[in-house]
Amino acid sequence: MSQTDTNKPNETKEMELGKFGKFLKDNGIDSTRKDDSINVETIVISVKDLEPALRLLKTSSETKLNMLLTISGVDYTDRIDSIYHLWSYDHNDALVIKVELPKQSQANTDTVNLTSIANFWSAANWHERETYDLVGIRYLRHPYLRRILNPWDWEGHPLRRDYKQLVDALNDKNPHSFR
Amino acid sequence: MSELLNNDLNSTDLARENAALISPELADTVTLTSIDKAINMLSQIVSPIANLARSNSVWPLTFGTSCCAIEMMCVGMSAFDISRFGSEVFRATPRQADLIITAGTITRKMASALITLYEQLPEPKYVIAMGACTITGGMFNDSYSVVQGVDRIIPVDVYLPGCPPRPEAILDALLKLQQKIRTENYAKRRVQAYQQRPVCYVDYDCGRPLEDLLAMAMEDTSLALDQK
Amino acid sequence: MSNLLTRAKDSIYQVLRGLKTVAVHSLRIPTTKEYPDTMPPLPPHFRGRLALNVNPETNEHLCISCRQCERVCPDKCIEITAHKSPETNKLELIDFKIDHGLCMFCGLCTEVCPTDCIINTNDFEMADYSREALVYDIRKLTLTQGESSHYFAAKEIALPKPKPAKPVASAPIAPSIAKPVETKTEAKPVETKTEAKPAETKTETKPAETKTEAKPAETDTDTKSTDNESK
Amino acid sequence: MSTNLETTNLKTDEMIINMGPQHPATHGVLRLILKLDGEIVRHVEPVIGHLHRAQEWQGQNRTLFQYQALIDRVDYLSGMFTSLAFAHACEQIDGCQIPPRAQYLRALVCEMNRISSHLLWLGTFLIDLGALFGFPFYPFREREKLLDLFEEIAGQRMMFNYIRIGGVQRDPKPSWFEKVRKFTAEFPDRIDEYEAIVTQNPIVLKRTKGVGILDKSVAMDYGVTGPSIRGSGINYDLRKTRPYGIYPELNFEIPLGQNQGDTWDRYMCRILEMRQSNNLINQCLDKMPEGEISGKKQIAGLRIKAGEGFSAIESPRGVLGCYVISNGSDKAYRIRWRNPSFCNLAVLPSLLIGRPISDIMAIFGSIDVILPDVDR
Amino acid sequence: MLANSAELFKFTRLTLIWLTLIFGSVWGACFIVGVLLPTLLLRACDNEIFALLAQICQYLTPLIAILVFIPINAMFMVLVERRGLALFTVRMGPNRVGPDGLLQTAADAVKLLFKEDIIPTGADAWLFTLAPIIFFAPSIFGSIPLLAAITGNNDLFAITNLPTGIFFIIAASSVPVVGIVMGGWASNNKYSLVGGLRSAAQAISYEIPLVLSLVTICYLNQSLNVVEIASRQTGGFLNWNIFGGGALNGLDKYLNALINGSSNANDILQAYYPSNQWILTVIAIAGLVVSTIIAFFMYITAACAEVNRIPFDLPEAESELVSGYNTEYSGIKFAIFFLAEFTNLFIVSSIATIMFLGAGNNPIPQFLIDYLFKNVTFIPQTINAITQALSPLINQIHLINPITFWSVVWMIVKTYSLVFFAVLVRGTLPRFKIDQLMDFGWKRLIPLSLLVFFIVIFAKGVINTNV
Repeated sequence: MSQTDTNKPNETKEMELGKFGKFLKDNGIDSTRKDDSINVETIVISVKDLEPALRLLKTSSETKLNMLLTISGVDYTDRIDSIYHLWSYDHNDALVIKVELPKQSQANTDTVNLTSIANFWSAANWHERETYDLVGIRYLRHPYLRRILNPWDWEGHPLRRDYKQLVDALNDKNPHSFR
Repeated sequence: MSELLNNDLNSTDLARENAALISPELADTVTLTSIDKAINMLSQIVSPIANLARSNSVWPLTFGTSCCAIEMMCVGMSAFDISRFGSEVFRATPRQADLIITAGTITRKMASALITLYEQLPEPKYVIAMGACTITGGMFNDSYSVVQGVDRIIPVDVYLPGCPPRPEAILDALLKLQQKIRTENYAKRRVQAYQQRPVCYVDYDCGRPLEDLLAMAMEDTSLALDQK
Repeated sequence: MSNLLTRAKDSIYQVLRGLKTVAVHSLRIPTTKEYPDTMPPLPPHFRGRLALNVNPETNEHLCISCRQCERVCPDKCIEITAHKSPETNKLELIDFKIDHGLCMFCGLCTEVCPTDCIINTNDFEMADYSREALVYDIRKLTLTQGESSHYFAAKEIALPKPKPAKPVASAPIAPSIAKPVETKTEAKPVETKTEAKPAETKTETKPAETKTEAKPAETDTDTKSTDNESK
Repeated sequence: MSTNLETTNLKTDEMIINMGPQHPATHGVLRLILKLDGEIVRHVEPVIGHLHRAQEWQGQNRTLFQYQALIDRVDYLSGMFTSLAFAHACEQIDGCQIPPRAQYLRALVCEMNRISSHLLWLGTFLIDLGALFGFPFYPFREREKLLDLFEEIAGQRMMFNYIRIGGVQRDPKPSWFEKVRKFTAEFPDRIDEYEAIVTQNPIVLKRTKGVGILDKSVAMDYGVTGPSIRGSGINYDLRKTRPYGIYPELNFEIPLGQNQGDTWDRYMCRILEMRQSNNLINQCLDKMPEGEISGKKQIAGLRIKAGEGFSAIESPRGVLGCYVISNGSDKAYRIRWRNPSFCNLAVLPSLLIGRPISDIMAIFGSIDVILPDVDR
Repeated sequence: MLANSAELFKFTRLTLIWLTLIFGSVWGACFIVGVLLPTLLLRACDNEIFALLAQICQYLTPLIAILVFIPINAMFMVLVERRGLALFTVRMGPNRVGPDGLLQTAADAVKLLFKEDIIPTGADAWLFTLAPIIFFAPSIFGSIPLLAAITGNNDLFAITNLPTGIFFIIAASSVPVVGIVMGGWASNNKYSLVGGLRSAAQAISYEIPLVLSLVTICYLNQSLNVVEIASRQTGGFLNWNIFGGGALNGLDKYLNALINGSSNANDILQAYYPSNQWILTVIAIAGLVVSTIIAFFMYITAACAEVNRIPFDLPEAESELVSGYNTEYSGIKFAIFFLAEFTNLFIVSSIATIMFLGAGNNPIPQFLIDYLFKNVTFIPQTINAITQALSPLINQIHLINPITFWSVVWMIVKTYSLVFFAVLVRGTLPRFKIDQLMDFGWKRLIPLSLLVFFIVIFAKGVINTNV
């Protein structure tokens, strides 16, 4: 099923830094605010800043963003975003961190690399494996980066926009059906 | 009930009946010996008794993957009570079961496990494809990871549509299966089972049919040989 | 030692309490509904087997071949074959197929149907020995007049206005074999699935020309009224 | 007792056992690769994905209207909650108003669904503990009553497709509310009955007390939510901490584990939660306003504005989140689920190491994992 | 209260029909082999060879009885379990095959015969086949000594009256575990192996309390002979071994005398419980009664563990080890395992009945009958009249004499009550963990059984000296 022609969501314009963005800036990590999500502070940070930023946000007593809800990978045809939803067990603030990873080539097999945070945040372990499996972001220094949902030797990353579905005896057109 | 029992006895003549016992290809060429006839007679006498017993004690395997498994559980519970038909003996091990109710989506990763289970069941074995997912893939009929119908990998006796089917519908399917069991020839069934194995093996590690992998490997080797 | 004794006493008491609770249950009436003997009391909105209504008063087939259900179906399990009648310039239903092996009984088709033709009946006994038997054609799908009036009453749907007497294509038509085969090739829902997904079809042209006129394009909101106006 | 087994210096050959994907205790299709020393688990690797049905992928290829009908399958025991999470996310993006009656109906059916989900958990938990034929039938009996109610309101027993973007699908009749009241009136007695059999049973106590202790810090590190973490004593329930819907208007308590967060605590949490939910149902019934039931027309071409929305709700298993990226068409650009079971299951290996085989079932049962929720 | 009377009635009817079926067929077999055949042989020709043959026929009767009894009884017990569990879980249970589901388990048995018999790859074929036989055989020869006690030492079964009967039964009951371990090992399956090993550990640890509780009773009765132990418990429940094994004998006699208005009531009491040492006597009696009751429940617990019933069904723990030691067994071999399991349950229940619950003796004490029917004389008279009228017929066929009949009836009632209790337990309790099981066996049951044994020794001494 071709997905390349689907419209990408609109890019939103940059805004002033919020509470967590300022906190990161105080600690020497640059970020830009992009409120794509409704009512939630969303920042974009660079690849190299990701690990220190998350480590800081998790452990610092000011932020206490100690709940990693999910890591999602989104394929925007030209780049892939790794999105971290951070909540807290202690307070009601939320933060969305995005890392934009440009794709090198349009081929299905191209790799996108990012640093793993599974070493200091156990919750990230399976989420990173899943994102690797489905979207194809390769998390470097992950303790056990293996496909988690699809079979271990699966080819391709299904949630890429250019993914070509495997057609064989298990899912070709049903011979019995009228379809 | 007696009508059901007599059904297959009257419908087929002796020669064809016996032919199935011998071999389908040689059916016309073989002349029946008295021993064959005796065996046939015996099978016809035994068959109704065996069928009556077998149809009334269909023990399902506890095989369930998703939503349908919950309804399969419910059908054993008080409100529907599959035990009235003698089928509440859900066996955990395939060796002691007669029936697989493929309750829930079968994915490519799960397919090899299902095939193993099917092959571990002792003959005579039956399969009820329960729910849209296992009949055709249902709502996941274009998912990359779902087997579009279990009849692509194992033979299916009764199809039970629904998503998930009501527990009563499972009882309905069970009754239809019992009817099927009653009308078949036990001896013939056993012989046939060994003759035809329409099982499509699936590789666990990459989720593709083994035939394809074999063909690819053959292609590779022939290519390599050609290059030499 | 005394601790041990009290614990032992407690344990025995609790076990006996559990045994008593279970034993008392044997005096209660079984909650089992004996299914093949008594049918379960299903609510009118139960989503069972799909079926096509006829007008309970005039026995006209209610389907107007608008293909809304075909498009909204997430599984693409509905196939409608219709052709444009040369005299009346209206669509005539030739065949209506539903693959119940594919259907997920979500009820979306019944929600979008402008004439309340396609409905979920309370029937769930669809198990069959072969895959082909689960594909129901128009003859198997169409309800009788009595059944239709039953479902119209149970689901509290307003009775449809009778069609003007002109169209001959009332009631289940005996499907001629030659026609469906021809129309099938050009009106396959599989093709619409791959080429024109509903997301883009907003602005694009519809794939099959024959269909376009029948579609009350994007005015799903008030289809019933538009439908009635068009007649 | 079990600690004796752990600390013993007697070592034997390690044996690798492959448990699952078809195993009566793995609730479906979880596969555990166990390394056993006698009966003690030394290493465990969960293999999931045997039920990966590509729900997120389906989300990109179905229209929102179609996808609504599909998402009950994400977590089939609590279909109302998956629908609710998805509807919340879409409503957040779209900004449409939900009528109060729809809000109350949502809360009502969700709490009913929570009870039915917990009841099924209770039955399967006892099956895991080995009471195969007696007790597990009782929770299912009550669950049937709930499912009959659901069937009447939504049309099916498990795949409801009831909560829609902007509201709910159907307005129930007054007689339905009466039936719900009848259920809530007798349900507390039924819970008492369960408790008489299970709660203080010495064998259950022996098998659950002190087994599978989930440490607070470990739980937080893994992002565990739901009754599993409340059993450990962390008061984290989205209905209180980040209230959604009409929960601020309702009066209820969050039951917490009394001990150190073992299997028994998690069991007790769920039992108490059922009582609270029963209470909540009654409150919803009392406060049920009249009016519209949907703020958005349910049409085939249903579409929402462009934007991103993340919403999370408290499902029976924990925080169920849905992240929707919309580009303004009638399909979502990307849908991402945050499933409680997926996160809770990740903590399983750390609980199992050093325990005997029999504890696997007790611990695995107590964190209440639904495999489609893990694999999607 | 009895809202479910319809189902209970059906259940009772089913039970009665099955019991008639079982004991009718067993009686028929016994009559043919033990009475008819010898009579015919002797009539045919009156020489020594035929006399010998007739003798052999009579000697074979117990074996025939057991071989007929075991399969039918196992079928019935499975049905009782399934129907019983259905009762406890507010549903119907098997009720479609035959009237009231009478033939459900028969259908299961026939089906299992027709299933494919698989020997898995890599399995040790010989051991794999041998295991079910070894598991099943002890239940045949182990139950033989029980027959004499069950039938009230009928002439035909007198041959099974072993002087060391209980010893033989205990020896036989420890053999099946070899079959389980063998099957578990031979299956080439890790679950089976774990199940087999668990079973071995369990059997060894629960053998000891089981034997000790039986030894207690043997000591109380000063006998290893089951018939003698049974015959010592005549005359109402106060004489049962579960209530002190004769400690309450005096009370029984005293009450008897009191009701009948005989003058020597106090003398009897004095003779049994002399008033000069009454504190010691009361303590001894209390100790005896309490410890025998404890011994009974210990026996039940240990027996449950021996026959792998819930809550001790670890060897086949369905939710842990798939199906434990019989994971790889199918068809007829599995049927044998199934059969033996239920037969074992029946055997341990009947041992409990014989050793603790007064065997085939009437549980209603004589004084109670006297008290109740003091003024109503016609009921006992009618019973006596009927018995006397039938006695020539009964004596003619040599098999059913009143003693045997009533003995068997009471045995059935008591044994199947215990079986039904086991079903109730199965419906309620979850399973132990293996370490807790060991713990419970070694740290609780064995010390307790030793304690009970010593209490019985001392208390028995006290009472003995005083009578």
